[in-house]
Amino acid sequence: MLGLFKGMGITLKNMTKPKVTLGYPHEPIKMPDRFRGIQHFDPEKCIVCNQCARICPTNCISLTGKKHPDPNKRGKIINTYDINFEICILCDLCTEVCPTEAIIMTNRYELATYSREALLKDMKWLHANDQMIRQDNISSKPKRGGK
Amino acid sequence: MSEEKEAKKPAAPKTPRAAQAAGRARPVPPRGRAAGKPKEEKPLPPSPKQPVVDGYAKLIREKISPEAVESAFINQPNDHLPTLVIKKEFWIQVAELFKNQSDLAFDYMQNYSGVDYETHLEVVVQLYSMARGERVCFKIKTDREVAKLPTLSNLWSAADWNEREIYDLLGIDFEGHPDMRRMFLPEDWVGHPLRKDYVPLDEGV
Amino acid sequence: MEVNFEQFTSFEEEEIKRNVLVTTLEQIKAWARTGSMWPLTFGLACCGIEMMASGGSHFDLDRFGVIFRASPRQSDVMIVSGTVTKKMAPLLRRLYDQMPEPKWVIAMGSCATAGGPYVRSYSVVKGVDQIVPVDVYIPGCPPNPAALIYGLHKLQEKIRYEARTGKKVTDHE
Amino acid sequence: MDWYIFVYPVILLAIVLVFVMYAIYFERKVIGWIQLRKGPTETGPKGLFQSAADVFKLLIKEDIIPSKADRPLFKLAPILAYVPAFSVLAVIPFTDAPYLKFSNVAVGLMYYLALSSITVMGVLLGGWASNNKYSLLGGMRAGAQMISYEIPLVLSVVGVVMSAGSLNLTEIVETQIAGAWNVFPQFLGFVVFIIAAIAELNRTPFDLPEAESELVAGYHTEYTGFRFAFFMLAEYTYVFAMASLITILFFGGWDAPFGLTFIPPLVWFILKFCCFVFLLFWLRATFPRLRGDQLMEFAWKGLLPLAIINIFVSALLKEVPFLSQYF
Amino acid sequence: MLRTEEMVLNLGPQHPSMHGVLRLVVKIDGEIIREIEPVVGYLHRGTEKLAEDLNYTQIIPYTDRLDYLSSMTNNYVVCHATETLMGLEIPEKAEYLRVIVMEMNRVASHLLWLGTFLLDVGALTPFLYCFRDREQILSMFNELCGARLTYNYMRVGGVKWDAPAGWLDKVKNFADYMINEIQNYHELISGNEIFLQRTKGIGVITKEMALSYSLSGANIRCTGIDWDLRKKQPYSVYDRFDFKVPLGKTGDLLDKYHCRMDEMVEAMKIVKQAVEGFPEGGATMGKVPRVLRVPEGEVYVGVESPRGELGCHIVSKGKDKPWRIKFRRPSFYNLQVAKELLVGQNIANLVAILGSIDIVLGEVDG
Repeated sequence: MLGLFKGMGITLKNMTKPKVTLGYPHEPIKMPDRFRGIQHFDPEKCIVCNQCARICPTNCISLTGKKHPDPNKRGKIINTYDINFEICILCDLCTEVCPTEAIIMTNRYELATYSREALLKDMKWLHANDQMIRQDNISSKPKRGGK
Repeated sequence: MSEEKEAKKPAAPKTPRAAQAAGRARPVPPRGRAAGKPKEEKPLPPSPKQPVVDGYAKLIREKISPEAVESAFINQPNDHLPTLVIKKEFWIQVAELFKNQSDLAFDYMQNYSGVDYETHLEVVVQLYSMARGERVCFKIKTDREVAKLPTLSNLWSAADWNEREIYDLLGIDFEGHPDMRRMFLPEDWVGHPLRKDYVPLDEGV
Repeated sequence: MEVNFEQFTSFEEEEIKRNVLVTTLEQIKAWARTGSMWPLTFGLACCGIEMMASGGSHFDLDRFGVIFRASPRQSDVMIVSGTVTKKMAPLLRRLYDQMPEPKWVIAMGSCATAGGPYVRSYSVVKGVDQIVPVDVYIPGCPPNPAALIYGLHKLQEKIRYEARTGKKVTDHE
Repeated sequence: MDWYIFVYPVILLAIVLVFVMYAIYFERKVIGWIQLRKGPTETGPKGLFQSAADVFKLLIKEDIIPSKADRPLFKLAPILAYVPAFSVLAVIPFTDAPYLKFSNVAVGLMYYLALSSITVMGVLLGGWASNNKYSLLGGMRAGAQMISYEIPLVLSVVGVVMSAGSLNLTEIVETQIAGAWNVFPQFLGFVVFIIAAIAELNRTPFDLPEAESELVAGYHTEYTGFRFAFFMLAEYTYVFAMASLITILFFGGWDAPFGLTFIPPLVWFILKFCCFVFLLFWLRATFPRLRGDQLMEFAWKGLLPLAIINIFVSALLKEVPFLSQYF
Repeated sequence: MLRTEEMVLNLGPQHPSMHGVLRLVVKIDGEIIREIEPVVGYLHRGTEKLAEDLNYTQIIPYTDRLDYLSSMTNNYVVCHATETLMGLEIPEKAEYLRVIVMEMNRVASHLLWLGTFLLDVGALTPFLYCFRDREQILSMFNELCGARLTYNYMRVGGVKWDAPAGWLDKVKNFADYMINEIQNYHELISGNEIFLQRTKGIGVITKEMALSYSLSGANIRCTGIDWDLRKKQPYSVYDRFDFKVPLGKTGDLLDKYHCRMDEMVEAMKIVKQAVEGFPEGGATMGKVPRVLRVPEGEVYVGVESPRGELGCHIVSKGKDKPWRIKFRRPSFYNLQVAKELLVGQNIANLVAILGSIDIVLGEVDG
């Protein structure tokens, strides 16, 4: 019988302890910097190297480039850039391989929608998603020749 | 780089991996096959486990049949794993021998997997002996069209579901298995997904 | 993104004013339904674990009146939390059919939404909306508990909106 | 025939309904606090309308009767579970004031025990009529459990009855006011009674009939909407009745201890009553569930002998001149 | 004699204590189980087939989802197998980080097991307490790699992120807190007579059974067989730490419970040692080619996941994608024994025994 009462003592003691519940819908949860939320995309930085689309395990990124409008400059600029959040698993590999940090994770995770179509996000939307961008994207995988 | 490490840990072996190998008192094979250059380099020195695998092969040839062993070698990168390729006609006898003979006593099945090599199917079995702390790997080949192998489920109960899994995904029929049904997929599934030429019936869904 | 509440015409507005009594009743019903959404305990995979975590002390779904019911007969919301395989699909449908009206479905995680990482797999259903009508999609793999709570709020919003206007919710950018 | 004979039951029903709603609310709150979370907070201020929303939602939910179910019995079961749970309240005296006693039956305790055991019929019928295997198992478990625990329950109150010399609940309270609360001289009886009462209520650690991890939802697996609500109502009404009974039998009913008579008797009653209800919540938050065979063993090999010993001890004590003043 | 009729009961795939989508077809007589047939595959997602079309980096996110309660160990096993085949050198710092996260993940996994197991035997509250503590581990992982459950943290040749500032102190504090907290669990649960009655002498696994069914993890250690790959086939830097392998004697549920509880303490001790010996400088990634081409060959490595021996068998043909990758999934092996354990028990025991095996359906079904 002693064990039973001991357990009851523990539960009673915990009843008066401060509660750990977060006030989520009323106060936002602060996610750590490295949190893998919905990506932010910066078309200015993109060099259309296609690495993100290639590394994506689910092929949820599709992009097209076009010739640089300035004929003096070489290379391409981005034309369309879509992420399909239906199948994106936020694995962070695209931001890891991106050599220019054109695609980068944000801390945003609230993306519930009423339809599947609404989960297909285009370049404009991704660019506008510019809050709470990850500050320190220096992962250990060397970029541009490594550190 | 290496100097730094030496300075910091004079007594400790250079790298964790080396430490691991040294911990088991085995000479370190030249692992540093410079990463990024997957070319073949000079042949590896003979493994310390070579006598073990030779002994196994000899034993099988003597006890069961001279033709039973197709080849016997050491899988060096994989921690010097003795590997024997057995002909499927003799496989069940070999398995019984390795399980029951008291100085072998491979009583624990570590892994049981099937591989499709496009030319043939292969079953890979890793066994472990609790008493002796030894590992051994067997490979048995079978035909792709008429894929049949004897069951191991009487020897190791663990083989039961594994064989069903292999049957389900690779289509190898294990003769003598008490309950040869599909493991994961529904009974009316067509094809064996892990075969290289598998085409799903209803891709769109 | 947000629900467009201003989308109805003046005619519809009049209609609503005429039916104000009915609407009020509908709104009270919606209040009860949103205040007590009992999901079916239906953890399929990884998302199921996050669903359990949202029931845990830190996120505490009980705050919103959400308690998990084991029996489909007593639940209002089906949170499809995880990968739905082709073997599972008929059972999922049956469970949905066993739930009493009105009922809602939340597709939690990208697996339930569209197959997610297993979109190319031979045995996975590419989107649970092929089996049951889905009301809210929550992307993420798995969505963290906060995202699930956000999704539940979305659903509550939808129920309230539909009760108020009698119209179906559609997404507008 | 006075007019209030008809009005009071309605008022009592309202009280019981409010109690049930807030018992469920506080159960969720208390268990939440024990589990370091907040419990319902969003529906209404502090979540106070949580149960109201739950009940209203259940009422407007679709009513499904499984096609394979036995329809008349399926419909009858919740009613059969609820009616006895409510009608036992008729004999419970809440205070000494005459307007809070509905009927002063001479064999009140007998009436209570006899009627309350009908509830199991409702549970059993519900489990059987659903034509669901979980329900059936749940119903069977409920039947076995409630009938087994009925026996120690009845035997454990024999001591109380002997000391009061009456089956009338008001008189039982009055003898306690005159002497000591039964919980002290009848401690053994009290322990047996409280364990058996928890088992009768199907509460943790005896919640086998609705063991969620084993039988999904037990006997009410197939019940939807308001029929399910009825089962819940029956369960909590029974909690109400059992808490009242324990207060009356063992804690002196509305008796004020330590001469604190400035607090009205009804408040005392409610306080004692709440303690027992809290105990139920507390146990639910702490204990694992017993197994079926252990449960039966416990009833027949543990509680029953104890209850019988209690009768003998009570009888002996009643004859001892020095102690008999308390009896 | 009363004539009784056997009844076929379908437990699952949607059942609160089937730990996901396991289905048991049970033939019962009253409540006694006469025959039992587990049906799995409701979560078979074809990871192994998918992985044949993915390169080695892309496989890692998929391993997260195999055994979603110990993703770190899953990450590790595929990295470890690839590294073994390639003969890569891993920086010391990465190895230490790997050990820390794997052991923390072990605790998180065991906590979830503890919670659900007690839920199975009917206790509500420990589940919530376990989740409270688990939440702390998850939030630390969230800080480290940005996800709570599917970490995708390890890479072939190292780990993705170095520990953020102050993280290691947090880990150490947590380890101290957890060792203390486990005492509280013991007080709440271990002495509880009802719990003892439900577990003592129930679901006994014998040594023969354990070997024959290739059980691993606490399921084999509860019988007294000392089989822990961290000791028997040391990988990573486990040989540098001092820890014990808790063993049981009788093989019943109580022994299994104590094995896992003690394992949590040992895991926390390893974490503490690793934090203390954490190398100061150095990279977290070794020298890895840009495109991972694994030399032709075959490898099988096993590591000790919270559930037992998690193995990875890779057949490589020298491409950047594996020819065949097979996971030896401990839950799959462990679940087989259920068939033998459960016959003759009643339903309440079934739930408890099944809970004690600690299966994860994502892993069983692959």
